[in-house]
Amino acid sequence: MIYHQLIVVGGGLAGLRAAVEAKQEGIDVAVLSQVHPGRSHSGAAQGGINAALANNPDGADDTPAKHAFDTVKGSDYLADQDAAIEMTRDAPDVIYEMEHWGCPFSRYDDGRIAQRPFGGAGFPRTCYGADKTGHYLLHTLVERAYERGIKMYIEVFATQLIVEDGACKGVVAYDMINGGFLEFRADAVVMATGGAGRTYINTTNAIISTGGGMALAYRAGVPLKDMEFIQFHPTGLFTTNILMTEGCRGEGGYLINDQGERFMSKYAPTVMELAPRDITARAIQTEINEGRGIGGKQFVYLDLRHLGEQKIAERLPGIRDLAIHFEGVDPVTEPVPIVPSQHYTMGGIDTDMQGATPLPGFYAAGECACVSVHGANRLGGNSLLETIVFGRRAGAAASAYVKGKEGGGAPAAAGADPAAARMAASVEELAGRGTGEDAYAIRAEMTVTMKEHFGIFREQASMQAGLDKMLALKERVARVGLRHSGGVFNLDMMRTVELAGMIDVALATAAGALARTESRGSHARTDFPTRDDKDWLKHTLAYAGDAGPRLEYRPVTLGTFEPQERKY
Amino acid sequence: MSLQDRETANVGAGLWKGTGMWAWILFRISGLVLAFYLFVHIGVISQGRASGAHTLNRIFTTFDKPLFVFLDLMLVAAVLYHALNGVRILLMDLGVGIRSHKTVFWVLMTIAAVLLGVFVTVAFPYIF
Amino acid sequence: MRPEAMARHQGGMWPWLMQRVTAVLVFVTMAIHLTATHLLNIGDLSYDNIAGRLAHSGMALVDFTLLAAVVFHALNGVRMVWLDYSLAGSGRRVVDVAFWIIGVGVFFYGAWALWPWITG
Amino acid sequence: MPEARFHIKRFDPKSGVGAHYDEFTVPYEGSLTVLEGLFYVQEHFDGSLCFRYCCRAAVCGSCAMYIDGRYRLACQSNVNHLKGDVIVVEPLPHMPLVKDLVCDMSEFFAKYETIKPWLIRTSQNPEKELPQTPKERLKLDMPVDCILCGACYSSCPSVWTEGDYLGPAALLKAYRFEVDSRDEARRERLPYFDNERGVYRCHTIANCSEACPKELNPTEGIQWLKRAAVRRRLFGRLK
Repeated sequence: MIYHQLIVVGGGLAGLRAAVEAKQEGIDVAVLSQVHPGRSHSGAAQGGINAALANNPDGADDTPAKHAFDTVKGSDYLADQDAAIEMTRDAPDVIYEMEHWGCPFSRYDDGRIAQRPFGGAGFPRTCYGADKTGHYLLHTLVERAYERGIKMYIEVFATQLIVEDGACKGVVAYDMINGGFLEFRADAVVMATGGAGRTYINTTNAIISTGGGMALAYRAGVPLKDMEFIQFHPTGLFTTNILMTEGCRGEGGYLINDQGERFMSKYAPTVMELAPRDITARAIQTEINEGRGIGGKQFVYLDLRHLGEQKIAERLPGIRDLAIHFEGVDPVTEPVPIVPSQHYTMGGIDTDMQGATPLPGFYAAGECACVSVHGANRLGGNSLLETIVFGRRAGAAASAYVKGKEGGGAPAAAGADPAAARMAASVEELAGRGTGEDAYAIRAEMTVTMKEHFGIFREQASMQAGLDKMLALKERVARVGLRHSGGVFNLDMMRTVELAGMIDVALATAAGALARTESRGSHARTDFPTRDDKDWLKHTLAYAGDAGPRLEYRPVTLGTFEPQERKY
Repeated sequence: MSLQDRETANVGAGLWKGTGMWAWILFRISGLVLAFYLFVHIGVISQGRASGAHTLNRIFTTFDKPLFVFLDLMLVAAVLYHALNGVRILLMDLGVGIRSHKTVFWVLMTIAAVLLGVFVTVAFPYIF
Repeated sequence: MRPEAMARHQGGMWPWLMQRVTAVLVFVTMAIHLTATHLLNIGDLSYDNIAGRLAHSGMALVDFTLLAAVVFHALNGVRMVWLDYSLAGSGRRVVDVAFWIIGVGVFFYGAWALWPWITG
Repeated sequence: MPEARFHIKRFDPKSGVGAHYDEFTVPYEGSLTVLEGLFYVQEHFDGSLCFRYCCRAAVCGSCAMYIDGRYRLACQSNVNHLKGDVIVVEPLPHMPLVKDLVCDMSEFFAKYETIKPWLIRTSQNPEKELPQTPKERLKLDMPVDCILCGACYSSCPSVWTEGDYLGPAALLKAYRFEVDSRDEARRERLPYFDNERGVYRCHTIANCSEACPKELNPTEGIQWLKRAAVRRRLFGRLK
C-alpha cells in the first residue's frame, strides 16, 4: 500500500496544476499517470488559451466580462454563468503565472504576449505559442512539477476508486512497468484524466483519451453531467482526423467546398470561418451531405495558401508538418482536406466551481470534469484555460479538505491490500475465462455506432437504434476474456478494462442525447431543430444504473446574461 | 549492462549510417595511431643523441625503402584526415556550420585528398 | 542524478579547451614540419640534414612548440578515449597524474634528443 | 488489398527465452502507419505485444522506435514510404528493455531532471507578463519543440559508452533555459552541464540531430553551451 495525503490521477495540465497547487499548500501530493506527464494529451492542443489581456491592438477594449459573455453565448446558454465569470476573471492571472514559469508564448514587438482571433470570440484574445500552445504549457507545468519535487508515479494505470464510509479513500492502479496492482491510499483524490474522445472512431484525441476517469467516478456513484454534448472540431485531417488548429482560421484560413466558394458566408455571414465550432462543423457536414464535398467526397478544403509561406512558418509550423506527414499535403502549395471530427467532451464528472464532486474527498478538473463552463458548446481556447483555472482550484479545495479532515493520515497497516487484491482477482477471473467475445471487435463497433448515431446531426429513431446497439455491446463486454494475462505492460488487460469503462461513458452520452428533445450547441437534432429554453435550460445528470444510465436534471445557473438567440 | 542486457538492448543497432558517426570513428582511430606514432618517432629521432649520428643515419637509410615511404604516406594521410576533420570540429565549436557539417566534411576531405595527392606525387619516385 | 556521479565528473573545461588550443598549434607547426621534412627534404633525411634545419632558430622554435603541443594533444586525446569507456573509475586522479608524468617525461626526453642539433 | 510485413523485436524478461523476432502480416487499405500496424498485431495476432503510445500525432514522444534502420516515431511512419518488403520494428537501441518495444526511460528522465529544467527567477516578477521581444523568443524556437522521445539519447555514442553522460535531450533542455531571456540562473545552472558528464562528453558526432524525429538540432545547443561555459569561466560574461 502506498499512502499520500492527496492523489492526483492524470498528469496533464489540470492534474499537474492541481498537484503544484497542493504542494504549495504543504500537502504531500502524488501524481499517477498512465504515461509520462510530458506525454499527456494536453500537449496536443495547438491553437491557444483565452484570456482578456487586451494585448492585441484590435482587442484593446477586451475585458473578462466580455470573455464571460462570449463563453456563455458560445455555450448556447447552458454554461453556469457564475462559473464562466469566475473562470474568465482568473484567466489573465493564470496566463501570467504560466508565463512567469517559463511558457514560451509568441510575442508582439513590444514584448507582450501575442493574441490571435478565435471562433466565437468578440475580440482576438487567444494567447498562443505558434501552433503548439498545449505542448508549451504542458512542458512548462511538467518542469514546475519537477522543480517542486512532486512525487510522480509514471506508467501507472488507475482502474478503480476506493470508496469507504461514503468518502473517496484512494485508487487501485495497475503498475505497468513492474506488473501487478497497487493500492494507493489517500485522504482525497483529484481526477484529471481527460476526455472520452476515443469512444468515437473519428476523433482528434489521443489513443489514451478513453474517459477512464469518468468511468471510475461513474461506477463509484458520481453522476456524469451533460455528456450528450460532444464537440466536433471543424477541421480534422481527412484520413486520420488529426487536429488542424482553429488558429488556421484565426490566422485567416478559408473553408472551401467543391464549387470553390467560401461556404461559411451562408451559415455565419458576419464572422465567416470564425464562427463557433458547432456552427462551423455543422456547416461543413451540411456541405458534404448535400454533395458539395470536394469531388463529391466526404471532405472539404481548408485553404491556407494565401497566408504565404512565411506566415505559415511563423504561426503554423506544426500544422504544416502534420499535414505533410499525415496527409501528404503541403498547406503552402495545396489546400488541406479536412472533415469535422470528434474533439471534446463538454460533459464530465459533475463538479462545482471548486472541483468538488458529490462524493466527499473526490475532486475532478479538466476535460474529465464538467463545472460547467462550456455548456453545450465550448469555445476554442477555453479548454486549456479550464484545465489550469480549475486544476488550480481543485488542488486548493482538495488541500483544504485534507487539512480540515479529522482522522486523516495513513491507515493502519491492515495486512494485505484488500482493494488491490480484489482487483487482481477480478482480472485473473477475466483471464481465466479464455477468449469469449473479442474486445477489439466490440471496441470497433462501439466507436462506429457512436459516430453514426450520435454524430453531428442527431435524430430520434437513429439514436434509439444506437442506444440499443450500445446496450447490446455492454452485455457482450461482460463476456470478454483476456488473451494475455499477467506480466508487465499488459496492453490486452488494460485495453479490455478500459473498454468496459468506455462503453459506460458512451452510454451516458447516448442516453442523455436521446432524452434531450431540443437542439442546443453541439447537440443538433434534425427532429427538434430549435432551442427550448422553457424545458431544457438544464443540466443532464447521468447516474450509473443496472440497465443503463438513470437521468436526472438540474437547472442552469443564470443571472448575468439573459438567454437570447445565438447568431454570428 | 550485463551481457544478457546488452543483447536485449539492441546494442549494435543505432546510427551507423551517419556521416558524423564515421567521421568520428575515423577521427578516433587516426588519433590513436598518430599518438602511437608520436612516441615511436621521438624514440627514433632520439637515437641521434642516444646512439650517435651513425646509428640514426643507418635507421634513415632503412626508411628510404619503398615500403617505409609507403607507410610514411599512410601516416601523412592519417595526419591530413585528423587535421582537416579537426578543422571541422573546431569550426563547430565556434558555432560555424553545425547544420551543414556534412557538407563542410566533404569539402575538407576534398582538400585533404588534393594535399595527399601532392605528397604522393613527390613521394612517387621513392616507392618505385 | 546521483550526487557521486556529479562529484566524479567535475571540471573538464581545461582539458577540452587546451585540446583545441594545442590543436591549432599542432596544425600550424605540423604543417611546417611536414613541408620541411616530407616535401622539401624527402629522401634526404640524415643527421646532418636535421642539424642544418634546426640551426635556424625559427625552425627550432617550431619543433619545440610542436613537441610540447603534440605530446599534450596526444596524451589528452588518449585520456579522452579512456574516459569514454569509464576505465578510470575511482582511479581517475591516479591516471591523470600518470599521464602528466608521462607527458612531461616525454617532452624532456624529446628536448634532450633535439638539443645537440640546436646547439651544435 | 496491400499487406505490410512487420518483423518485430520481442523480448519478455519473464520468459527466459531472450530477445527474438516475430513476423506478422497486416492487411490495410490506402495507408497504414507503423503504430496502426502494431495495434492491428496486438488486437488480432498477439495480445501480449506491447509498445508505448499516446497522441498518434507526433507530439507526445511516446512511440519513438528504431524502424527500418532509422529512428522514427511509429505514428509518423507510413508503411507506404518505407522501403523493402519487411518492416523491421525494434525498440530504441542501447536502452535497457522492459518488454518488447518498451524501453526503460528512467535514467533518461533522471538526467533530464538534474540540469534543473525549469525557469529560474531570482528577481521579483512583474504583475503582468515578463516582456520578451520576438527576437529573444526566436532563440527558443528550436529547443522548446523537444518532445523528450529519447531518440537522440539512444543514438548518442557517448551515452552508449558513458552511463553518466547527460545526453543530448537533457543538454538541449539546459540550452532552452540558458537562451531564455527571462531565466536568471546563468551561474546556478552552469555547474550542472559544464563538466565531463555534461557538455565535454559530447564529441560533436551529431547523431542526435540525425536521429531527431522533430528535426531539431541538439548539437547546436550543446555547442552553444560549451562556448557559454568557456565565456563565463574565462571572462565572467554571463550572456
